[in-house]
Amino acid sequence: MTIALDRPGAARARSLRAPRPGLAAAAVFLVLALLAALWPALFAGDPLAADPLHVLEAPSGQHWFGTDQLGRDVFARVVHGARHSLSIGVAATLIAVGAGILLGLLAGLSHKIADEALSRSFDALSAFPLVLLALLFIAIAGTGTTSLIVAIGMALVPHFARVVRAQTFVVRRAAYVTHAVAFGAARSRLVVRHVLPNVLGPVPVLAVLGLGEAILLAAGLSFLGMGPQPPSPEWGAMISEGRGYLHVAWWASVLPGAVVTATIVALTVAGRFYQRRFEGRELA
Amino acid sequence: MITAILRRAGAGLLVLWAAATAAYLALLAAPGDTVDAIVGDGADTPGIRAQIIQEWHLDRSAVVQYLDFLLRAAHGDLGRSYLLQRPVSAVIGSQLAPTLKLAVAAAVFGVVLALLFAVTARRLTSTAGLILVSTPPFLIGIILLSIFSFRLGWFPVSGDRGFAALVLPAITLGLPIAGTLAQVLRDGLDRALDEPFAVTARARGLRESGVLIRHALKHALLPAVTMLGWSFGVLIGGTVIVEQVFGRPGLGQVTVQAVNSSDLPVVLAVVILAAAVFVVINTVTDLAYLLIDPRLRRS
Amino acid sequence: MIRVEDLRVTFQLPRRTVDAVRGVSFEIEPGECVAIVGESGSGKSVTARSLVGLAGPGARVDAVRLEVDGQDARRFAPRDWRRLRGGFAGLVLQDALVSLDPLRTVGAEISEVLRVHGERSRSARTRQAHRLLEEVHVPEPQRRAGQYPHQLSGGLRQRALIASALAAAPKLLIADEPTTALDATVQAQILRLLAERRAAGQTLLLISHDLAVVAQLADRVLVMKDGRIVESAPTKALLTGAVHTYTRTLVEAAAGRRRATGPAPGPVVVEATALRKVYGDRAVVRDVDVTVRRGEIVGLVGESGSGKTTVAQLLFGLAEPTSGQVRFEGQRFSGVPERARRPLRRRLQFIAQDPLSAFDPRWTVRRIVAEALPRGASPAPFLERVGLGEDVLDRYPRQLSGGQRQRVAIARAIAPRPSLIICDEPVSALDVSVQAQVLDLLAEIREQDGTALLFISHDLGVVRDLADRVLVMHDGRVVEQGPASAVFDRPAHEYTRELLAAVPTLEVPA
Amino acid sequence: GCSSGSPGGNAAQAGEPVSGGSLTWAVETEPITFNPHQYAQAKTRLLVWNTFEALLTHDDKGGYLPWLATGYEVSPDGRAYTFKLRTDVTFSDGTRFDAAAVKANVDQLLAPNYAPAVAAVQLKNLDKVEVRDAATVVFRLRKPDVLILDFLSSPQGAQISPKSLQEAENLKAGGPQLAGTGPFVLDRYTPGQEVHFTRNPAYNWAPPNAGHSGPAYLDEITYRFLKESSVRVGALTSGQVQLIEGVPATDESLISATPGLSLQRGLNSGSTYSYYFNTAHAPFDDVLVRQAFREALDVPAVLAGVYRKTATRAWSVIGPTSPFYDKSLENTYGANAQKANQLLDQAGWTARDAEGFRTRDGKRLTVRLVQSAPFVRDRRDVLAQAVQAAVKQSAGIDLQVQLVDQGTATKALADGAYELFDNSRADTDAGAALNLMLYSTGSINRTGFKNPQLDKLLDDAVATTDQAGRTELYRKVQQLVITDQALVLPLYAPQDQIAASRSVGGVGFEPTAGVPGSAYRLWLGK
Ligand SMILES: Nc1ncnc2c1ncn2[C@@H]1O[C@H](COP(=O)(O)OP(=O)(O)OP(=O)(O)O)[C@@H](O)[C@H]1O
Ligand SMILES: Nc1ncnc2c1ncn2[C@@H]1O[C@H](COP(=O)(O)OP(=O)(O)OP(=O)(O)O)[C@@H](O)[C@H]1O
Ligand SMILES: [Mg+2]
Ligand SMILES: [Mg+2]
Repeated sequence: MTIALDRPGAARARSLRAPRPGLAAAAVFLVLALLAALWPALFAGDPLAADPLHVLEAPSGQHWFGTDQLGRDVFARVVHGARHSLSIGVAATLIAVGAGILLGLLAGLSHKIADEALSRSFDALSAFPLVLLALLFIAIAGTGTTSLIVAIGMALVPHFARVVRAQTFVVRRAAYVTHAVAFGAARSRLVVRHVLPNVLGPVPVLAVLGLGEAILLAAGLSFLGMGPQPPSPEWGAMISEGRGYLHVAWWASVLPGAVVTATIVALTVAGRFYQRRFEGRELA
Repeated sequence: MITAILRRAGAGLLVLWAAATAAYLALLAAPGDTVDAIVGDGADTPGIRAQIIQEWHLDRSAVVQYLDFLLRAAHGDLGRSYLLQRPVSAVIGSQLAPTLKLAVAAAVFGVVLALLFAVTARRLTSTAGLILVSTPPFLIGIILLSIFSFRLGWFPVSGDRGFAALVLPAITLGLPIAGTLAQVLRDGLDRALDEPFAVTARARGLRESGVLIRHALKHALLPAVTMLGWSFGVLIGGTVIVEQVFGRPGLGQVTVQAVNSSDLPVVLAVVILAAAVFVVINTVTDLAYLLIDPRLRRS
Repeated sequence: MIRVEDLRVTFQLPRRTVDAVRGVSFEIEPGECVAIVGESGSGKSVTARSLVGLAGPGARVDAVRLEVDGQDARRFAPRDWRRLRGGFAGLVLQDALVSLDPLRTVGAEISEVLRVHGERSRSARTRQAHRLLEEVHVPEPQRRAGQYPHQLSGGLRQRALIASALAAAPKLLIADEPTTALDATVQAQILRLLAERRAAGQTLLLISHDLAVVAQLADRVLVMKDGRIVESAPTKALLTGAVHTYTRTLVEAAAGRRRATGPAPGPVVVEATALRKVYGDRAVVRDVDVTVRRGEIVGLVGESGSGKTTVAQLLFGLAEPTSGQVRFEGQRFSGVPERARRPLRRRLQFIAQDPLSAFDPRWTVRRIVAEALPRGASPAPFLERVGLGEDVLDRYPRQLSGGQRQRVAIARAIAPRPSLIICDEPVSALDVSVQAQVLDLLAEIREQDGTALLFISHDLGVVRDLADRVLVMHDGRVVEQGPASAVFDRPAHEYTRELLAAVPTLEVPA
Repeated sequence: GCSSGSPGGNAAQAGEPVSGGSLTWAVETEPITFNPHQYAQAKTRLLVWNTFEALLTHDDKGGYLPWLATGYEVSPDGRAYTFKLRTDVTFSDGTRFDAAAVKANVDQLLAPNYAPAVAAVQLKNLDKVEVRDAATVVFRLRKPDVLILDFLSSPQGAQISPKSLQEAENLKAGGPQLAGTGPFVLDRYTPGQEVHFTRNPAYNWAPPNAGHSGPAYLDEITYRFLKESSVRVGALTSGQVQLIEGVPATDESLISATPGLSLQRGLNSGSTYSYYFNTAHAPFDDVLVRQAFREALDVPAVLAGVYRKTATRAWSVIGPTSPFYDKSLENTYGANAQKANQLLDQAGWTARDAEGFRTRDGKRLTVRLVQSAPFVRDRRDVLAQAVQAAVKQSAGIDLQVQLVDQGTATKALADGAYELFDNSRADTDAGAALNLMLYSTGSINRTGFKNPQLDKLLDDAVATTDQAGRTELYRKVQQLVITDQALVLPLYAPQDQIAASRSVGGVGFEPTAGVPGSAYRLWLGK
């Protein structure tokens, strides 16, 4: 017979297995989103085609997500918006990752005082409200897509820089780096062959998680009217535009919002899965 | 002890100065000059421009203006709003209370909900938390507003009158915090419950709830405290959006308006204020660590 | 008191199941001291923990009979288990240093047991906690009770933990590896403490991977391997007439044996004079002279924190001495830029305690060993020398067992044909049986290549087995040195004598 | 139900006027200042007249009625305006209203760093103000300027107590410290939230068209600032406020469908909401392209899409309610895609690129409309998108809408980095608007169009005191800019909407201005 055992195990074991169906759903969703971003025409028609005779119509077989205030098909806009929102997110994340790696390595490899100064400013910046940072940047550079991307990218830099610095710190002191010294490896060689690859290991996963954050932030800023120009079907802007019609057409804002949520959930689920895999590989 | 406090204060001042200077320099680089910002969409003739330059002393060199700004800021004078024609301290001062009220209410709501979730419904936490964290807060706000205020009329649509007006915004702002915090707490609890000391506690005959509350919770709080700074960012960033959605007065509104109309003195003041709060939060975090974790206390 | 028949424990993991215990039967009578020994992962801890219903998360426990304190534990509800825990059986967990809640005082931990087992008065609990601490020989119990675990040394922590396990006066005390992770001298104290309890009539279940540790205490020894009990006999019988081959290896390893001495020492390889290293305002190494000659194995022993690793780092050029000098093969090795050291580097190698962290986790074994070789040379022969097949070549370090990893580390170290290998605790993380193999390997390499070894360990038994010459460090100084036989058999310094006395040795009746 | 802006339109439901009660009104715009001299937001005009009053007020035919002045005389050369003032008026701080007070107000307006825009525009022809006696004041002008009357009936010309001009801590921001003569007193302002007025019990000098005399009906009124239209509508439908202004077209049906609510619309005075073409560079330096753009757009269609038939289509720069409006312009142009394409072919924009846009010499027919986000209202950004879609479809014109922050917008305008400029002005006298927008040196002339003939017409219209003469001059102006030069694409006549609970009586619009009136006429029925 089996003795019923006290807690965590069961729950823990399940929590490791549970996301499987979720993971599959996330993967399917992400593939769809990617396809939508690359070939939106596969899924939907013209996102800009206005039809003054059919404004704010409820979801139907013809307009899956209904129509908006100009009679445009919300579903088509959401699909085409994937390119805008995802590319804003990806571009911002790339900026953040690139600058984060550079600054993080710089801090992790440099001497005490420089490291202290750099990592203090990462700390300060990452505790500073993201929205405020981005707003500040927009106050300087003006609104527009480019400025939005750079603003989000910059706001996320400290996040990556901190991780990279911490990782560099660990790796730099790891015994295997010491061992490489035993073979007469020069400093530059150490950095290139040991430190860099090991530091960058967790970055892709973080980038996926960061992408979610970037998209959320972009939606927020778009909502505040600091996003791409109309009629670009960016998701945040759609939610924001649709909000004015909430009484008569909830779908114009809620459905694009649901897509944003689904995207970020999917990214997070996928990112966490790989994170766990990655950590598991490190430990096992 | 005294030197430690002085060091802290000094570091705090340094952060303030750095934030103010960075923001000042950055704003200096903004397109369109100050006069443009003050003119706004009003009438614009050379005569009007000349008057503006004279009134705001914009003919002085950038260095002099910066030093003047620092000097006055050190005396607590943050200048006058270009747009609102009032002292910045008055503009911000009048909006501080509603924002603080909102932030505190949201924080309390978020923490309580997170604790409830993490301790009682651990299974549910990860999914619910994930969805909450992944939903744009303004969407949550919009939905809450249209259901509970427009349809059901339970809560006022907006403003800052009484407790009822605080409920929906605080929930909107608190939910993402609760989502993240609950996940962190849950993770921490799970981790702590697997630690040898927790097994030892069980081996003493302690019931599971006892292990949870007497041992694991404190450990789970440590990573949660680390998130204090982060939550502050989310709270302040969130107020910007939540105030917009609910038409609440507050610093968020002021900030967006100031950014939109390049009202630099106000933007600067907001940055300095945020930096000041950051310094305070940081100190509080450190103290909280000391309180919870004896290993950090120096004898 | 305990009756177990065909106990099986399996762990349901996400992707596989682990059969940790596969049919174990034994009994423990009141007043008896039973020991379980066996290699790492053989199921000792899980068996012991199953006795109090704490086999572990995700465990499935089956047994034909599981009788605890005369009751059938197979039908226990959680609250029945709780009643037993602490009251009937006190458990001292394997991970002694982290088994006390770091956020609560030692006193609070002990009173907790008392509270759970019905002591209502707070002051009574406090008083009793003090008494318990005193009983396990914690000096100044009042003060210690108010302290946090991190403020206590390892030995004190282990005592406090034992005190908390004893608090509710359990009939059975289960001590899982009570002395690992502790210094030899501290180890001895804890063993003395347990012996005391035993003398006072306490029933004991003792678990260890080191036969020498438990043999002194136990009436009966159960030897586990791969989740089964392979041999069970009274201690004396086991030591003289072990039936199972595995048990014989254990007995042999615990008894220790001198390995063949090497060739006559050659020219000086490394010479350090008047080494001194100061960290902050503390001199961690003071006036240490070390000379190692070709073909020589020099042992460096001393308690934790005495400065052994620091000396190794100074010799290896990872840290610069505050004063003093290191010469390697006649050339200056300290106080010169890394560039100047680089040509000599390959002739000086290093093996650390934890080989896992010594390998880049992203590199395969092939690449790791190849790094030490000239371009294009095959790593296979070196792996063969350390007894590893080609099948490990394309594995990652984490896919190897501890013993295999240490062999790869040795292969990498011998590949550039160094004149000196510094080994810092190279076998401390290994099982006794694996330890013996690695030590044999090191001895063999010295013999064949004439490579000199500087062998650092806090385990005197190991050093005695291997070293030609021994240096004893205490508080940053070398307090005694000389040929191994001289130092071990006729220790001159007080501290050396103390160290030696603490080493548990197995007096195998000849 | 809907009714157009006749005052007192819903008196039937609210019953006879009764005194007492307090009301909450949700408004869209929070004033950046409560000092009427600094007034710059048409949307806040309804607040000004609660506390402050001017010498004259408008009737609904483009003429003036006495208010704080009992009458005025113009000298034959048009350079001296003599006002007789009421003698029974006091400011709410107890100060008497007299000629010296009027002079003090004008002096303040001319003070450096106080109201540069007023000094430079409305008062540019003012020479000096003379106090003849306590009840008589003379405005002397350097040259004839009938717009001085418009100024003296506008918020900027409102009278503030000279005492508070001296003593107010924050003069430019205004607030409770500024005393006026109006029927209400501003006593509490919570920034970002609301402003509260209480009745001025001493009030007894309402203008003749105010509908009643004596103190206001309401004891108090609170205006809450709710920027989001959906929030305003929600507040009204859930009974949290009794009145809202600014009802988006899409929500009008909701209001009409709710029993107990009523909706009214009023057309604003001033210039219509129009797109002005930048003639300084290609492509709109070519009149053909300007005409083509106008023809390419079916204005009623886009208006119907965005505003659901609630918008009034405009044909001229001047609004249809203005006495100067030239009705003959109606149906003379527009909604002719064929003609648009013909004109564009003629202008050389013959080729099309891959996306279907017209090109000339490999350059796409791209025009930029720069909108400053903080000042966009009435869904004009949405309208711009509709226009964008329409001109692309009908004529292959690439309209790029840039919704940007104020700094960027100002910079774009200064650099000429735009081809279209959108604007409407709520001046009560349309002439004032035209002077700013069309005069070659006008402060918001963004068309780059400089024409001596046009300047002369505008000058003459300002110097002519007689209404018929002015009407004729402005007819010529409209012919020139609309028909001959196609300088402007008029879109719609701005309007205000008020939705109110049927228990509120006296809801209406200000004559001429067409914006929601002050709270003086409002009462709360049962
Ligand atoms: N909670 C658990 N989940 C999964 N597997 C476990 C768990 N606990 C133990 N095991 C596995 O059960 C087996 C026996 O473990 P156990 O801890 O009893 O070994 P041990 O003999 O005590 O070894 P050591 O000397 O290293 O302490 C091992 O293979 C181990 O990996
Ligand atoms: N980088 C350092 N900075 C400051 N103190 C150090 C440093 N490295 C070592 N120490 C201190 O020097 C002393 C000697 O340390 P060392 O590691 O040499 O001891 P050890 O004999 O190797 O001990 P163990 O047996 O525990 O490995 C210790 O007290 C340690 O805390
Ligand atoms: Mg074990
Ligand atoms: Mg060491």
